[in-house]
Amino acid sequence: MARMNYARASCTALEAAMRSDDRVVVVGEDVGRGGIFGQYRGLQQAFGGKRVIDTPISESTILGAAVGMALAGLQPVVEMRVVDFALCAIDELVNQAAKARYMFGGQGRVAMVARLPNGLWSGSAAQHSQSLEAWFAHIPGLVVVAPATPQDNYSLLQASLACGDPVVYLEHKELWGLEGDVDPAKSAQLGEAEIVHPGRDVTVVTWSRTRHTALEAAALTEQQGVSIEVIDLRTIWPWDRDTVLASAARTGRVLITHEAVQVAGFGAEIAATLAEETDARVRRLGAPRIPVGYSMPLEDESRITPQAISAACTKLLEPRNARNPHR
Amino acid sequence: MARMNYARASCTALEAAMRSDDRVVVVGEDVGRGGIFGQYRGLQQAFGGKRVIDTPISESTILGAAVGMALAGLQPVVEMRVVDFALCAIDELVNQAAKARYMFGGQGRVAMVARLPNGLWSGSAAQHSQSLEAWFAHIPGLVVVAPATPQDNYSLLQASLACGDPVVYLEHKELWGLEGDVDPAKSAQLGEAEIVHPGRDVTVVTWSRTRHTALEAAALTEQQGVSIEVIDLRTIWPWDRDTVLASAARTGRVLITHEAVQVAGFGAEIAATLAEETDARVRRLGAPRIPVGYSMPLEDESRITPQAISAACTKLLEPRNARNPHR
Amino acid sequence: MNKAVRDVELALALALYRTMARIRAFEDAAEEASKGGVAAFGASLSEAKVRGPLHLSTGQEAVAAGVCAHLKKSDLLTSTHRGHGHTIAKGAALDRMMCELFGRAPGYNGGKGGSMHIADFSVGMLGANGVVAAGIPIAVGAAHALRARGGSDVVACFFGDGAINRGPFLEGLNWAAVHALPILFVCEDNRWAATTASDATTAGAGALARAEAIGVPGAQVDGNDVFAVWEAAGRLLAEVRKGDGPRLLHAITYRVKGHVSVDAAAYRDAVKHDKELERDPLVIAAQRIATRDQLEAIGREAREEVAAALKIAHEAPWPEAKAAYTDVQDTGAGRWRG
Amino acid sequence: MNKAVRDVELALALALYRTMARIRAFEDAAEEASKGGVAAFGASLSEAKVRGPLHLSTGQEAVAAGVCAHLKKSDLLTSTHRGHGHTIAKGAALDRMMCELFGRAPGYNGGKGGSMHIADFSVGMLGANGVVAAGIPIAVGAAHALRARGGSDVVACFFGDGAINRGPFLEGLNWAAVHALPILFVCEDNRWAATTASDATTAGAGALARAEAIGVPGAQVDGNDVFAVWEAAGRLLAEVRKGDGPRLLHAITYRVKGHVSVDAAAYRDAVKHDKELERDPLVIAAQRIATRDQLEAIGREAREEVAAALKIAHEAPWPEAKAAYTDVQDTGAGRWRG
Ligand SMILES: Cc1ncc(C[n+]2csc(CCOP(=O)(O)OP(=O)(O)O)c2C)c(N)n1
Ligand SMILES: Cc1ncc(C[n+]2csc(CCOP(=O)(O)OP(=O)(O)O)c2C)c(N)n1
Ligand SMILES: [Mg+2]
Ligand SMILES: [Mg+2]
Repeated sequence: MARMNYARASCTALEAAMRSDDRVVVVGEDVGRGGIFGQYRGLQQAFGGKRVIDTPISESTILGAAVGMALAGLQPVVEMRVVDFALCAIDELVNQAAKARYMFGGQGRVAMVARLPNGLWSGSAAQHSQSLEAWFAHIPGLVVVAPATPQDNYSLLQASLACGDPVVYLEHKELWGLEGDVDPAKSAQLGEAEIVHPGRDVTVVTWSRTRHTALEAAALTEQQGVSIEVIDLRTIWPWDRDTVLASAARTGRVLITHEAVQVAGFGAEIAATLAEETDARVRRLGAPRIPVGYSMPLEDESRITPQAISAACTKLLEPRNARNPHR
Repeated sequence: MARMNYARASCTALEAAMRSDDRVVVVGEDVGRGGIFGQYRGLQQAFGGKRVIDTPISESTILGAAVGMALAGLQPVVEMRVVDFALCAIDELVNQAAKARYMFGGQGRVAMVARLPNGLWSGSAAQHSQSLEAWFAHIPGLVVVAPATPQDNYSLLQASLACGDPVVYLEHKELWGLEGDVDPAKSAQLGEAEIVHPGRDVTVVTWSRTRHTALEAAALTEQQGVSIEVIDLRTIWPWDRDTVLASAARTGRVLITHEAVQVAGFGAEIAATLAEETDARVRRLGAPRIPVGYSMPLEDESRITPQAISAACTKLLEPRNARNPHR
Repeated sequence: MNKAVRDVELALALALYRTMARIRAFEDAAEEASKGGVAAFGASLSEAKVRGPLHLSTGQEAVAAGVCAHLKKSDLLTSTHRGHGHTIAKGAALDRMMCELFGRAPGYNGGKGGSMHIADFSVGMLGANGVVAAGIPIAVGAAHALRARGGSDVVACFFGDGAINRGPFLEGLNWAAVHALPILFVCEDNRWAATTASDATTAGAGALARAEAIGVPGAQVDGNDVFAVWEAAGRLLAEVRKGDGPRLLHAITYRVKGHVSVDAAAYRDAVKHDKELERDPLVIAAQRIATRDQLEAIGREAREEVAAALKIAHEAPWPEAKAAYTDVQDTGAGRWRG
Repeated sequence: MNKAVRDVELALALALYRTMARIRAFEDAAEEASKGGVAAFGASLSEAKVRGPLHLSTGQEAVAAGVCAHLKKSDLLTSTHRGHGHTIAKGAALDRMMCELFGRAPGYNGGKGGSMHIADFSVGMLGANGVVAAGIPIAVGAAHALRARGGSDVVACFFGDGAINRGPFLEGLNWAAVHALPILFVCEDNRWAATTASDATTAGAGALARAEAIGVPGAQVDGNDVFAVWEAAGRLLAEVRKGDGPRLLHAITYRVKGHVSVDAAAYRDAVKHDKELERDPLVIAAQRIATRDQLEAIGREAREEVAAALKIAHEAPWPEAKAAYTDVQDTGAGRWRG
């Protein structure tokens, strides 16, 4: 057990994987200097420039090359800096990485972990603040992972490297400095959620940074005598239906909250599933469908706050006919 | 009123727009020869190569140039051939076209219609058969339109050209030859659905090609004494909540069906909204989360059939406790 | 030149001719089987055996044959939407290819890919691709993998003249040069991109000039002369194998058919087109090989091989519907609708 | 040279110097106001006035000044993440720029964009961009629009040395050449791309060689010598205005600061770095302008102007929260959560 931050945790997992498996390589911009968030610190010194590969600013080719590496036997970890720049490599991710195994009838497969830091990045405006997990969940072939703690960033990165599928690995742009205990022996299963705060009245399903916001909300609601159960999905695809449905059966009320835009966000998938399969009352809380603004008062409109989560939970507890559609 | 096919209808709308407004230009591959589906036939002859602009195979620049054209006062109609190739221009569509007006504080705006033929294209396999409307609905700034008939392809293209926003215009890859009456005087409102078959028992919400499949399903269920109401959304964003919610209030049961992959498809957004705001029973029918296969028996697994729609409707009519979660 | 050398040369010439003849026979048969098979270009979908867009490499056989004659099984290859010739020249079996085009279970991809995704990983053919230029970055990555495993294996990366206007051309060549990767880039310049003549959308002096400016030297060659292709590719590949870094071969050829099999290509000038047809690479090669009987025998054998492949494909079983759910992903397998 | 000519030349030299001095003063002030303002590079977010990544063009002033001196208001300009210099040189007001960096309502973008999206459409400055090379296709489209309205207006399209390895560089230059569009491409080569030296990731002979191979001629110039930039840009722009098609100016300069303001750039060799600092473009220009008093006055005025801009920005109102919901889209406005 060691105390380290979220960046260091991923670095540690990666280093272990690179030591035990020659096929693992890192590819991306600025990785030789440790990556802009320090998530590759020391790796090029340890493994050399042929395994920690500095690249030109060529996102299409970073991701496309990773597909070729994987088809020819390597296991690339792809650095995309932020999910927003991965939009320059979407053909390679969606048309190639996700589909290659299928199109070629299983002759090859694309074991890769593409790291696409996700979420609102303070003060960096619309082109650096997107949360796109719903997109990747929609694409057959892709696994989608969103760790929220140092331990998960350690364990889930290892699990992602081991799974053999193309994984869209969505670290949060602002969790890099988050400190926590990391037990290197602790493994995680892809597809397994964690109940991070048990509760009776309302289930709150969330992931990534909003896990922490929801925990703050749990403290707030507790003061009002409302007990919320916070579930961190950790894996977006495949998401942990069993844990969510079981909690929904207990509480009868579910709020899904995420930093992504609410409209057509992944919360919709969960809410839709709950509607199809349970009688629970559901509600979503995501960002408004506006680009993220630069200035603080504008940016704040796109933030999920503990207060907003708490208010949404309270609303779910109102008697049914008092429901006020949020238009 | 004239009889024409879906391709010709869009061509006619475009020709009228180009005649009445000098700022409208067409930009894309092979447009000079009429486009690969004939949807630009005759336009270069009529308006010359400076307004119907043949381009290199440079998707990023086709869409990126359209942003520049729009910011500098033109109104481009962008040809992307199929939505699948637009994946080579996603940065330009999502980071630039959708956000430019906002990021620049309204100093400029991007009036453009990007034509991205959507849907399953028989025999052309995984990289040519995607339906990605959910992606675009998730992106602030974008309008998303999906016409299903020649009349709508005429009227909605006109409305899209007039709206001044960046429109992702999703014609269906296999509707080009569909014949129908087109009344050039008939206008359409973006955001207005059409009830294409009134019914009592189940509301079926759909769009694009599946409109026609749902109508076939309506005939099937009618034989079984089940009356379904088919709603063609026509505009995916903003979708017509009022019409859908009103119908749901009448029938109490809603099936949302679309050609896109079900998981995180736009059906999830509608189902989630219904769950939040109504007591209707909801169910979705989309494609399985697999790439589209080439061979007929494989491809068929990704098709939505009238039989499947009809079966899903019947299921919604079963007593509540008989519900069998479709895992 | 002594007899032994001449025999070797003749054997080589015949081998090149045989590869071309097999490609030609395959393409002719595929074309026939595709009639009415694509829902575009005005044609409607029918009961064609080969469905969907079928891109024929008829007339471009010399490029595939001349380049691939230098490749070992352990070398890798990435291709385009027009990939049958490369696949055959790299060593794939015609019957399993034809099965794939027919969408049958014994096809290389189990019917999942069809013509546009034809692949035979067992001979190092890493796949055709439905996205123009998408094979370039994939080749770059494959070359990293070859380097990691050591040895002198190379990647041959084919793309069309239209592809040199897409970003991955620049990005991939620059990257390959920066890392001195073992790749032979082959620009198969048939002078058309779908319905548009490439010169109308391509500025500057062309593929080779662009490559040189990005630090990738190479050669330009008559792509309808299989011996010229063979010679130039051999020279460049020797440099690549030595570790000198990437090279580009710019092979000028001609797209004999329409863009897809059902495209009549009425947008081309008929007179010019007929003139181009006179430069059939098989005819050009035949003129320089003395033994006419042998050539005829090779042609006959190729057609027989294709006929046998067709028969196999006709009779081969369809994939079962449940095969649609394999090869997707392991994590979350079974979760197809939620 | 008679006195009238010398007076004109002096006036021009002083004008160029003034532009550079204003840029320098602005960047220095922005840097100061940004301390602690980005949650990356190890720094954590604080109460900095300028939040988020701030890319300073300190040391690169001669490129912006020398090129933009030839531009009219009706000419257009696209820029990069490092866009303050271009914006100032194109004629934007420092106070409204500073307000934007401070996220205040009177900022050019109403606080919606900040440094990375600084723009002033009223002077033809179509925006900085957070995506490397993304301004290139936008410039191409803007040039089509200029051509459609007639006249001799042009687009100046700035990008960095890192951008020439992204696809849009190839695509945009080829397109511009094919359509003979009125664009001056300016590669502002500061030899670094974030923490990576560009020559380590760039093959071949560089931006100009690549451009020439794509059919875009141009010139290479010492980008720290404002007179050299001015002369070369003037020559190339004259050709562009005449309708000769696009041109590229490759200006070699140096990134004096870190990649973003809070980046200490410890990855650079200190000795080499210090050597580069000796080539300050303001000092180089000053050495060639005799009138030291005037230069000092210009520098003082610039700093005063920036001080005034800072004061305005400090006191300017924040945008109201509801402004977050304007300028999104007209169709479906109000439908923010479903
Ligand atoms: C990115 C992308 N854009 C457009 C297409 C449609 N398309 C398929 S083949 C083709 C022409 C390609 O020309 P070229 O590269 O010269 O290859 P050729 O067909 O001549 O072999 C086009 C435009 C595509 N498949 N991918
Ligand atoms: C497509 C894309 N990839 C990566 C980044 C991150 N990034 C921002 S600036 C930069 C370096 C750009 O170098 P250059 O083009 O030389 O411009 P400079 O910063 O030197 O002015 C990088 C990698 C980005 N903004 N966009
Ligand atoms: Mg071609
Ligand atoms: Mg630079």
